Amino acid sequence: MTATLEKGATPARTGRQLTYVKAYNEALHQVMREDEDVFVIGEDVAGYGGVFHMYDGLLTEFGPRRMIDTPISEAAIVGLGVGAASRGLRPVVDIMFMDFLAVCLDQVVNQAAKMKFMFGGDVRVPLVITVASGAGLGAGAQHSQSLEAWLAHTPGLKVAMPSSAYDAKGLMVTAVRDDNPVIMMLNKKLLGAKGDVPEEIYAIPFGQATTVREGSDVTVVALGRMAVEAAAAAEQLAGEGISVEVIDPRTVQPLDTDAIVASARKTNRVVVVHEAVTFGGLGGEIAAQITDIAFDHLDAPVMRIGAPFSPVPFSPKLENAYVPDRAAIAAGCRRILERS
Amino acid sequence: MTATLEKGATPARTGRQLTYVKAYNEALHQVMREDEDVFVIGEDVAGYGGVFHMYDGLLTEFGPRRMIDTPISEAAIVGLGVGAASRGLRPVVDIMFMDFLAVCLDQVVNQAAKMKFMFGGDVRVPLVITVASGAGLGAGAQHSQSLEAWLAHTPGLKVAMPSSAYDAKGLMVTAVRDDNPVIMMLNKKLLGAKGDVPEEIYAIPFGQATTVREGSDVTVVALGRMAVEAAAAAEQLAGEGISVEVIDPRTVQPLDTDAIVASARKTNRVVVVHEAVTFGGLGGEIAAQITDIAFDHLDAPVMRIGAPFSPVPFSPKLENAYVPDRAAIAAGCRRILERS
Amino acid sequence: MAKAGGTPTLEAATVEGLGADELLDLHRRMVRIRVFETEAGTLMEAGELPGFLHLYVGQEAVAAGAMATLTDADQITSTHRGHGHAVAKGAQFRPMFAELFGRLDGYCRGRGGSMHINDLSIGMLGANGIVGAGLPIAVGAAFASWYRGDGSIAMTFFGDGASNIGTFHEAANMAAVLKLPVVFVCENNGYAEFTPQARHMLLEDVADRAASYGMPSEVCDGMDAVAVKLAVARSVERARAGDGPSMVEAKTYRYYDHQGVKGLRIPYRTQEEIDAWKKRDAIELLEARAVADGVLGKDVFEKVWAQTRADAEDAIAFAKASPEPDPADVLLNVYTTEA
Amino acid sequence: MAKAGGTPTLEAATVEGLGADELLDLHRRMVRIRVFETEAGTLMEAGELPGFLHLYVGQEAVAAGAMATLTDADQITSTHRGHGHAVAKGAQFRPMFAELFGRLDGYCRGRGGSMHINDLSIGMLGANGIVGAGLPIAVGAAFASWYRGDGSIAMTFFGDGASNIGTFHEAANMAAVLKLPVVFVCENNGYAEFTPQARHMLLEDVADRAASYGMPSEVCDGMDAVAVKLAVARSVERARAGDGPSMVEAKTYRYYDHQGVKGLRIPYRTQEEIDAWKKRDAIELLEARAVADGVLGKDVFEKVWAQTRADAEDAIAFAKASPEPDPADVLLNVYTTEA
Ligand SMILES: Cc1ncc(C[n+]2csc(CCOP(=O)(O)OP(=O)(O)O)c2C)c(N)n1
Ligand SMILES: Cc1ncc(C[n+]2csc(CCOP(=O)(O)OP(=O)(O)O)c2C)c(N)n1
Ligand SMILES: [Mg+2]
Ligand SMILES: [Mg+2]
Repeated sequence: MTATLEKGATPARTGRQLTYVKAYNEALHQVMREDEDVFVIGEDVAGYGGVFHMYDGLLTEFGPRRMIDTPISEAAIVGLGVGAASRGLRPVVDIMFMDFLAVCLDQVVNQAAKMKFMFGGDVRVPLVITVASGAGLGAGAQHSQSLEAWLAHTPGLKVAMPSSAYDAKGLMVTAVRDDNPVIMMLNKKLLGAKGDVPEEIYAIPFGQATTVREGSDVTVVALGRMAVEAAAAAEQLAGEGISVEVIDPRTVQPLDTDAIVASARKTNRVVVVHEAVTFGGLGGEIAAQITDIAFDHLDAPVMRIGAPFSPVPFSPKLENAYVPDRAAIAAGCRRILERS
Repeated sequence: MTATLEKGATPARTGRQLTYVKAYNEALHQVMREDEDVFVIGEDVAGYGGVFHMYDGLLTEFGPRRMIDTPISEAAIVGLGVGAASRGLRPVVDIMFMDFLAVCLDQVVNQAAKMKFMFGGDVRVPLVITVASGAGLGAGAQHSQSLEAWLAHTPGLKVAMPSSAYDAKGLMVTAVRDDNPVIMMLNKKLLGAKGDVPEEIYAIPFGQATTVREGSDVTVVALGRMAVEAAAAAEQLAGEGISVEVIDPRTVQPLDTDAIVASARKTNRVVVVHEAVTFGGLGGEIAAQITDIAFDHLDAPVMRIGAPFSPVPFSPKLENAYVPDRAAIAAGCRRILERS
Repeated sequence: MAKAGGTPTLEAATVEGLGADELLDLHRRMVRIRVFETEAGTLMEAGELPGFLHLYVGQEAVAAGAMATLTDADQITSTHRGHGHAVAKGAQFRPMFAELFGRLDGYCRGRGGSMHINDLSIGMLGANGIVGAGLPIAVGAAFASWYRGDGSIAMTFFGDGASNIGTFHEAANMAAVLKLPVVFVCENNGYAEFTPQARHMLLEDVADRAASYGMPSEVCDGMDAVAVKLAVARSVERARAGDGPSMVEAKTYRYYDHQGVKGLRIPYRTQEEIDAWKKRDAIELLEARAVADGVLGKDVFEKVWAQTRADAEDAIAFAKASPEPDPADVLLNVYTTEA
Repeated sequence: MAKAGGTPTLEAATVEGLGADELLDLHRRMVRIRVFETEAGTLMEAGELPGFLHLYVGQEAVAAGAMATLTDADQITSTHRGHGHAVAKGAQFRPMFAELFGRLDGYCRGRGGSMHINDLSIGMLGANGIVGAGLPIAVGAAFASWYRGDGSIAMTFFGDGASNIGTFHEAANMAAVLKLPVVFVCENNGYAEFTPQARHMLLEDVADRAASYGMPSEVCDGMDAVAVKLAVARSVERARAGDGPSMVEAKTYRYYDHQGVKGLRIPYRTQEEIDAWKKRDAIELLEARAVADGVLGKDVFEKVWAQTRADAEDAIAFAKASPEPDPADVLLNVYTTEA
């Protein structure tokens, strides 16, 4: 019934199409069926099904004991999750927009993340915190951020960034079964994107990158939705005779350094791309790791593509220019090839 | 009366010795004298003078209108600062331990940092948030963090990390006069460290690194207290015939990329060191910038030295091993020289 | 008193104690909100506006009544549902609509959008996308008033749902302890998004929470602009007199969905409930009462409507013609660069 | 009733309704705290302990009385001043002292220190270095009790100062709305660090804040372990009966400084005030009353003291002999690796 993908295994695609949000939702249906200790809590997750439809149908199947609406109290919501998890339940806490983590970050980074370590090991905190991240919807500076860099910098947390419906399901299954606090970052612009999603329950191991596309001239390491853009850029560049390998780390904590470095060694040129602002983003971490390990293989410095150093602007015109896209990635690939 | 140091200027040392915390305190005395709009607010800052003595004597001189004790309400304290700053006052908000930013981060990153941008420019937020950062005092996982990476990744904020009494004063003067929100990170282990501090008021410009020591074999870019450790390591390595240049960026946002890259071009080898955990720390950012700009000058990949990927441990034995020190920096320098 | 989220049982609006000028002022503020919001809703439905839109229609009496007690020197902070506050405080239609379209002539030069409209020249310290975040900022604005002793005060608006978040508690206590001139105005529309009040708190009156801070409070009819103005005026007076903060709760209702115009999914409210509240529409109530009492004539009100509609039409045309911001300028205003 | 931070005016301790066993149990818990903390203070003064130390001496009646109503299945969350809660809940001296020294046999294997002592086997979910952070975690523990229907409950301790932070408000409201079996115990010692209560809130009783959540509450004499036990027991009963959360405020006093033993700086409290509270020392009160009432003899108490001192001596020796953690193991327990 339950498949956990082995490292490097190619997951079975069945042709069954589901949206990203439905895939996440199906994962929850399935893990809640298999484990009575899983429950979902957050603002408007039960009666309304979540503002992004993430929780549709769950109240009907699992009832109000396992699907809980709360007051607007993010710190207490996460704190409740921490307390319940420390007692062996497996809470899925919904914090709606990723930006709202700022009102409850203490419970995430000082409590959930550190509890096991500070306690000397005698506790498990199997907590999933789901947030909707990313720009591109005209939601403005306080509803559009990609803050994975804060979380991946926090020992004790794991951070998943699915870029496809397939991954949204498989990573969510793993997240819920994991005995550590996991931040599940769903990209708002991908919610309606359809993809191949097997009906059976399956788990995608954390720390296992996926090669979205093989190539030989340049590697693009792309986080979250940027994997989709990178794949499109690769497609376009193929027409120009440039062969691009696209690597999606799937989780940024843990990070599959091996897979990234292996690709770097193969292509000798790497572009790292994420939605977050470049300065202080994980592009720096990934670039530094690659450079440290594969310095002699690099024909050019690792290139980083991210957002410029400003809050996310509202105007669609500005926002479109702000968020990296396939054109920016393709341009980056061309540039790095010229440079080396 | 007021000196603002020009880029590259060597500040006049007078031989007057002051501790780091007294230097910070003196800056406040002086800026509060010069500007009636400056006030200080936080928990136990007035009557008690701050748990680290940062505010000693200010209540006596400036009275309870300008020195305000508050309830334990960090979000409201920062929020009050944002509101007062948006009306033209110049609040200095004390948040005690840097770790506590997690309980009020929304006001810092979603309000103070973004307000000007979101508002279309029509506001200034001249707010200083002072925090005590760093490990080494057995204060445990929730009272020892160095979280500059979160803040430097947030457009709209500036982040200062003084490593000496001289800088504590000069950077604080600049922080208070700056029309943007500034995070002033005082290192707890340096509070009692004495250094040369001129009596007159002086301002150290943000984004201007200082060369703590000149050298030719390897550059160490060291943040905050690590500059002190790096200088000690350099001293030791000099005895071994290794010439180390130590660069202290002083502010990590803005970052003096020019100075760092210039040194990298000169020595061809760079070690970046900070107290924060390596993964996702600013070491990645700095390494990526150097590599991007000075790739062809590097004889070895930029080496990063930071804390291992765990919360700060309590036991002094573990904590000492956890925080990078002069020995680790010296070892790193030797290693990078061997490698290249 | 109206039960939030339930059937309104309030008496008819009063016009007592207010002169014709004051009534007309309240009316004008309400109509401007209603027209602005209705037009914005129409534009959104037509797919012309990017982003989110939290409309204020139904709650006009609160913003109008409250803002009628303030001057431009007084500061307000607002919420995600901020258009009503901005309009009532005196914001102009042109830059407001331009901002909704994300244009250069918008209040935020297209950078902010609906949730960040602000106008410092009239003391509007901004809408806010983070629930509860405006409360401590208003306390800070009040601190500046106190610090300067300039006689101005601050006012902060927040919903029933926002009264459950930590910043509400911290801001209220801080203001009380420091005795700052700030008025906390709770707009209780009975819902936090799709969750009815009874499921997010156990008290009927948010105002009762003021007791935790030793703060005076009162509840008023949020469909009656006169009642709101009178209640808020008492709090404003206390603030101006140096007697510290107060809380006013206005029982009100939003006609449209939490976001946008029409709810697309589960009916979390009954049509019956909506209709019952609409029967006590704030604008209609005020008009009917003023006419019945012979204070103002129908024609005066008609003129307000006509003028406001014309203003909106003009402003929408202006907004549509306003240029888009230039992507080359994306780093503009991240920092204040020179003093 | 005692005025926090002021002169205590409480009546003498009562022993009514409690049998000799129960009194002895309270006494033993209090003495264990007193001895543990006094020894810890001595060690700190001697420079033998790293880090911070927030001592519980003076407040023993609260932890003892409250914990006497719980079983090991019940969960508590604590604060920066957590030793008293741990000891009263049944934590052992050896791993506690070992933790203060940062040794491998400590409750946190030397990783946590004073502010993170925990013992899940007895339902002690940890001290906490972040003011207010334990409150929602206790609500989560209570949620687990409710979810499982196992009859257990949760209890959270917090100070007067902590009642001003957002998580207090959010946790209390959440517990009330979800009707969870949790008891909120406020230890009002009149100060938040060096700030007296009157300067951090305007109410005299923190317990009055429970009204904001529709939560029952009561105030009790925090120098009287019997009074605390009886008051907390009423709340515990409500929680176990499925009647939701309650709040109990105990008026108490800390004898030592906020951190460490002796305040080094400004005298934020008068010697007079300290002396007045010490006259109503919880342990002395209980002993005197029990002896006067003929319930227990002096010799019984003496034995407790002697035994406890011996335990502490043993534990300190054990702790000093415990190995230091190995720096090679620094990454241990950052994550749970295998199921
Ligand atoms: C911190 C935070 N949590 C959640 C949200 C999402 N959200 C936006 S409005 C809203 C409901 C607010 O309810 P209320 O305060 O009653 O205001 P109303 O919408 O009724 O005007 C929620 C939950 C948010 N913007 N910020
Ligand atoms: C969020 C946060 N803010 C501030 C502090 C610093 N601090 C530690 S204890 C304390 C005072 C707590 O007062 P109270 O809740 O009354 O507990 P008491 O110390 O009196 O037992 C403060 C301000 C902290 N640890 N966490
Ligand atoms: Mg509402
Ligand atoms: Mg206290």
